[in-house]
Amino acid sequence: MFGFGVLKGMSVTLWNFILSYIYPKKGITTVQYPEKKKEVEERFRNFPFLVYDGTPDNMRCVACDICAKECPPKCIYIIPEKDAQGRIQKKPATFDIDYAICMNCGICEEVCPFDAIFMDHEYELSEYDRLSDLMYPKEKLLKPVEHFMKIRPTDCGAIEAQRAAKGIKGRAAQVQSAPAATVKPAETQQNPPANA
Amino acid sequence: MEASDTIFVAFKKAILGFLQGFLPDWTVVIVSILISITAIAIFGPVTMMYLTWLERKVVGRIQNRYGPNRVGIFGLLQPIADGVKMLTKEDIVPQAADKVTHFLAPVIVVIPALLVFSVLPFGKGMAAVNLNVGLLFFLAISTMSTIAIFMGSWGSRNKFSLLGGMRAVAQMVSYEIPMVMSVVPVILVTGSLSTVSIVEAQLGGKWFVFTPWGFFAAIVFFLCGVAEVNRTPFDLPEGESEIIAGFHTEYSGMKFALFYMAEFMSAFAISGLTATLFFGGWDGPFLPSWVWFLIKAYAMIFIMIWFRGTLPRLRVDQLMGFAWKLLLPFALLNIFVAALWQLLPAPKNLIVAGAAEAVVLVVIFVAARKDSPQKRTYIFAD
Amino acid sequence: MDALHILAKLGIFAAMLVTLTAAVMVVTLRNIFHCALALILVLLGVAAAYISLKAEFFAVIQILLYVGAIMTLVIFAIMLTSRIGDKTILQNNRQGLISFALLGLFNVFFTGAVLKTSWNLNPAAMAANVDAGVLGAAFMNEYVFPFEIISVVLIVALVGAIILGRADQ
Amino acid sequence: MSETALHSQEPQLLEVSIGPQHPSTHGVFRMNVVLDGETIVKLKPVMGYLHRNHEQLAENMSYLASMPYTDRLDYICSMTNNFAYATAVEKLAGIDVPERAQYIRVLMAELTRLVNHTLLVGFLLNDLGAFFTPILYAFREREKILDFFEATAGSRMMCNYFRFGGLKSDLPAGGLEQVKKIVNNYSRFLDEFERLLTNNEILRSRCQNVGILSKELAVSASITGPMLRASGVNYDIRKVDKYSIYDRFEFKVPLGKVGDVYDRYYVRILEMRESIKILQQILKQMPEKGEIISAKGAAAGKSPRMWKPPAGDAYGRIESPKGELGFYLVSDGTPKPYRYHVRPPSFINITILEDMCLGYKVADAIIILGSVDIVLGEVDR
Repeated sequence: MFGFGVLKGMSVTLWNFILSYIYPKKGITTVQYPEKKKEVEERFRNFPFLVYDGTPDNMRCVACDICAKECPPKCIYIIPEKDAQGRIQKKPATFDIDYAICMNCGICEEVCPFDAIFMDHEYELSEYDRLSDLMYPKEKLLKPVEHFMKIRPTDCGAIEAQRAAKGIKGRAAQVQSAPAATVKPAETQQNPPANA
Repeated sequence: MEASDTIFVAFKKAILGFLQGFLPDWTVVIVSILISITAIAIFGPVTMMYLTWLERKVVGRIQNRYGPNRVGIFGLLQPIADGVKMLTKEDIVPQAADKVTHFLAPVIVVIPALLVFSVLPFGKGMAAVNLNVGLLFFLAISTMSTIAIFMGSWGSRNKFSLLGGMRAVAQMVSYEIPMVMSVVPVILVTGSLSTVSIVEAQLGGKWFVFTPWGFFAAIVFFLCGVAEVNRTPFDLPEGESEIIAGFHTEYSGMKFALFYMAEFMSAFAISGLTATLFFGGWDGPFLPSWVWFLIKAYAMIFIMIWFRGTLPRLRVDQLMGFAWKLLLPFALLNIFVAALWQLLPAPKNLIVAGAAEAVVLVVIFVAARKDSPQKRTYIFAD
Repeated sequence: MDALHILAKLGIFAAMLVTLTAAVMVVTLRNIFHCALALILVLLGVAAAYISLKAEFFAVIQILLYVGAIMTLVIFAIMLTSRIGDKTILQNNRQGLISFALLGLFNVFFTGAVLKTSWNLNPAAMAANVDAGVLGAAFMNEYVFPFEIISVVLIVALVGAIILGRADQ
Repeated sequence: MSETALHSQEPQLLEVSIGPQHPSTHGVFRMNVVLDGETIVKLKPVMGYLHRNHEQLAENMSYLASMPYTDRLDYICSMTNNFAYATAVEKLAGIDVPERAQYIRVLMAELTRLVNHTLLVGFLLNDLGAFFTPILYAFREREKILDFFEATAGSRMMCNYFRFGGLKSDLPAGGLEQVKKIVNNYSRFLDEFERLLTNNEILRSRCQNVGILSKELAVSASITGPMLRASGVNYDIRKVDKYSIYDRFEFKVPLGKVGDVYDRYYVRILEMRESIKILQQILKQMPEKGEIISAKGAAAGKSPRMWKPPAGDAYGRIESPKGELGFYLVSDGTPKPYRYHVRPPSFINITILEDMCLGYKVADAIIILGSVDIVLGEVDR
């Protein structure tokens, strides 16, 4: 009747109050952020990064510009490298991702035929200036495969197994085995690289 | 036990004795008054600061989180940090505001909140002033905050604060009467208005809350006290979700802190008074007297914070209905039961008063049944 | 001890001075809301006067009833009359001279009467019977009849107010 | 000083604008309210502060590219937005969805319903004045579900998990155990929530007979979702369309009688209990193995820029926690949709706010708005 519903409600809050003291594991849900960090799930996706095998200059990306075209908010900007004679090379000279615009949706990772771009787990990226500091150039984007293996073991394992099965070796191996001019890496047959 | 009980009184006597030596005696009288004033002037704001801390901690724990724990060990320095923040915040006065009233409101709202402490008996012989109309003084001074709140809301020329002001005045006026009525049985039994003699009447564990009429009078008085202080579930004048911050929407910086301080100090005063009237003030077995008073006052404060962490807010007309249709008749009937209790000799009065109280409860519940919300049924279609 | 008395006297004079200035402000301030606040100050001054005459019970009743209830309703009334609160109306008019003359006349009679009557002031007697309990007993014994009539009048006023309020429901 | 004293002869009407900068309008939403004392005489909702031109954007991007944007429509239940968009495109292009993907889709939709209704009850109590306690209990439970979303889809709120013809990826290794744990102790949380709220006299007196929505008005204003069912109309798209595999689960549809704020609150609590029943049935019937995306779906996802659905139009709709969420797509054979339109339940449910609020007090208008359960991302698109 009048007042008992209120008392029942108050008993719930009192129970939570006592629970937070006698059994903090269940009663307290706060994670003390700077000291203890809540570990992220394996498939957690934050901003993308570029993968390279071994040394940074033999990165997997071949500047095919598919991810730039597929990216919904258009935050990737690629200019392929040109060699002495002005011919287009299979490496990006500049590869900028504007982290301020990227909404970490993961579409670039899906559509990249060369397994060159993946979503990172790093989320402490706050900067002072939004325009210049958040525009990540190629150097800041490049990370070794080991880093990818460390943060996403199952996905990376599956992709590495796939690459090994298809016999795709890292860029270093490719360059020695075939003349630099017209390299026809196996994986680009299905869609011709429509570079700009 | 005796020494620790009147430690503060002895401390004051020591100072006076020391001053007696070289000061003319009329200055010693003034000094003794000044000592009590400074004691209250320090105790008031300090309780306010640590009540804000206690509230954030308790409500935090109710909501499965810690509450402030970064500034100082258990967040104990948080109130000081808040104070500094309030001081450094810019003090904006709206351009259309009525400058005089806008400035005076926070000043006048703090005066009653502090004056009211002078009557509370903190411990044996530790009531600052033993007025023989102490209780009435408390009730009279606490009505003055209504006017200050209204000045604040009227002066800031803002529609939301106007709504808040109207609600505040309507609420305070209509909760003043049940509050006074619920105190009448206590005066009837002790025969005196002075808070100190009320506590003396309850010495030795004979607290009024154990008597049939006292228990319900305590509930009514506490509810009216919560309404008087504008705290949940009666915090309509500053209903955050409806009218932003009600009467203190246009205040920022130290002026807002003064409103905040007045609210918390009068919350402590009301809990102190409830403890004095119904829970035997500083009467308690082992601990020194003033410790008992603080325990009881903080118990009342815990209940107020517990209300705040649980209950939603009443609407304006329900608030009025609750006061006029439920609390006031209940308090009036309670006076008769108390008279009955006072009249009859010791053993019989408990039974008779208990029966009378039961009848009163049934009458009130039946009367309130009509407009109390009913249960709902739902059908499950597929 | 006389120093204390002088101080007390000074305090009382200061309180009375404040009350008088507040009274003058009530009639001269332009914003009507400020006048209401000045009126509250006057009533508090009267309470201070009661305290200085050691009649605490009256002082507290004065604050509780006048300042707490009546002035709140006066402010409510000001606020509800449409748009009157923030208008500043000129308080004075041309009949200042005549009113001062009449006032002077009235003062002459008033001070004359005050000076002539012999107040049998002996503080001991006065301080004795001002306690609340004595007052309560007096209400119930010698003055029970006027007490009942007043309560009837109040009940009638209350019922009238409710009917008026409900009229345009 | 009762309310009637305020009705002096010429009522002093107070024009107040509640929002967009207001603590309880669930985002940037404004109500121009004309008050007589505290009672509402006129109310005009003003929206559009969060308009992001979603539909025009979608018409200049490929079909898959606007999938992450659908997360941001109703940012509390992103999974159901993806579900509705995926259903619409599958209907347009005639893509089939494999068995296990259907089960996971319904699993995600029902979990989002739990999240949305728990949050709604929390925010409604916040508007009523309960100082953040119910909302923080709601958040505590929501965290567990969001952790599961992060483990499967990669992000807590912006999941972007559905693809045309199935899903982006399968459940992670410990996924099913996580769901079992959530579903098993969710009903215990609901009992605690009900003990705190349902019989609370203050909540009851504040919410009963406030903001009554009659059946006829609800149907004529094409209201959908729990608001409609609280007024007693039995219309739940899961039962009407029987889309996806909802016909395999047996669950009830709770209906209210009076259609006031209290009914809308309690119907949502009962719906949560029904969702738990569905989730338990899913956990029992879900096939262990099975492909996650159909062949045609995979082809569409290979290079979204090139994928051209057949010309024509389609309207796919699902029962999102707020009502009937529909996507109307017109394709002219090019990779970009010719016309892309979203039928947002929040926007349509908010149109009759004035009819529900007239005659009530300011405090009631706030909780009526709260009970309608709008999310400004969906209202303004």
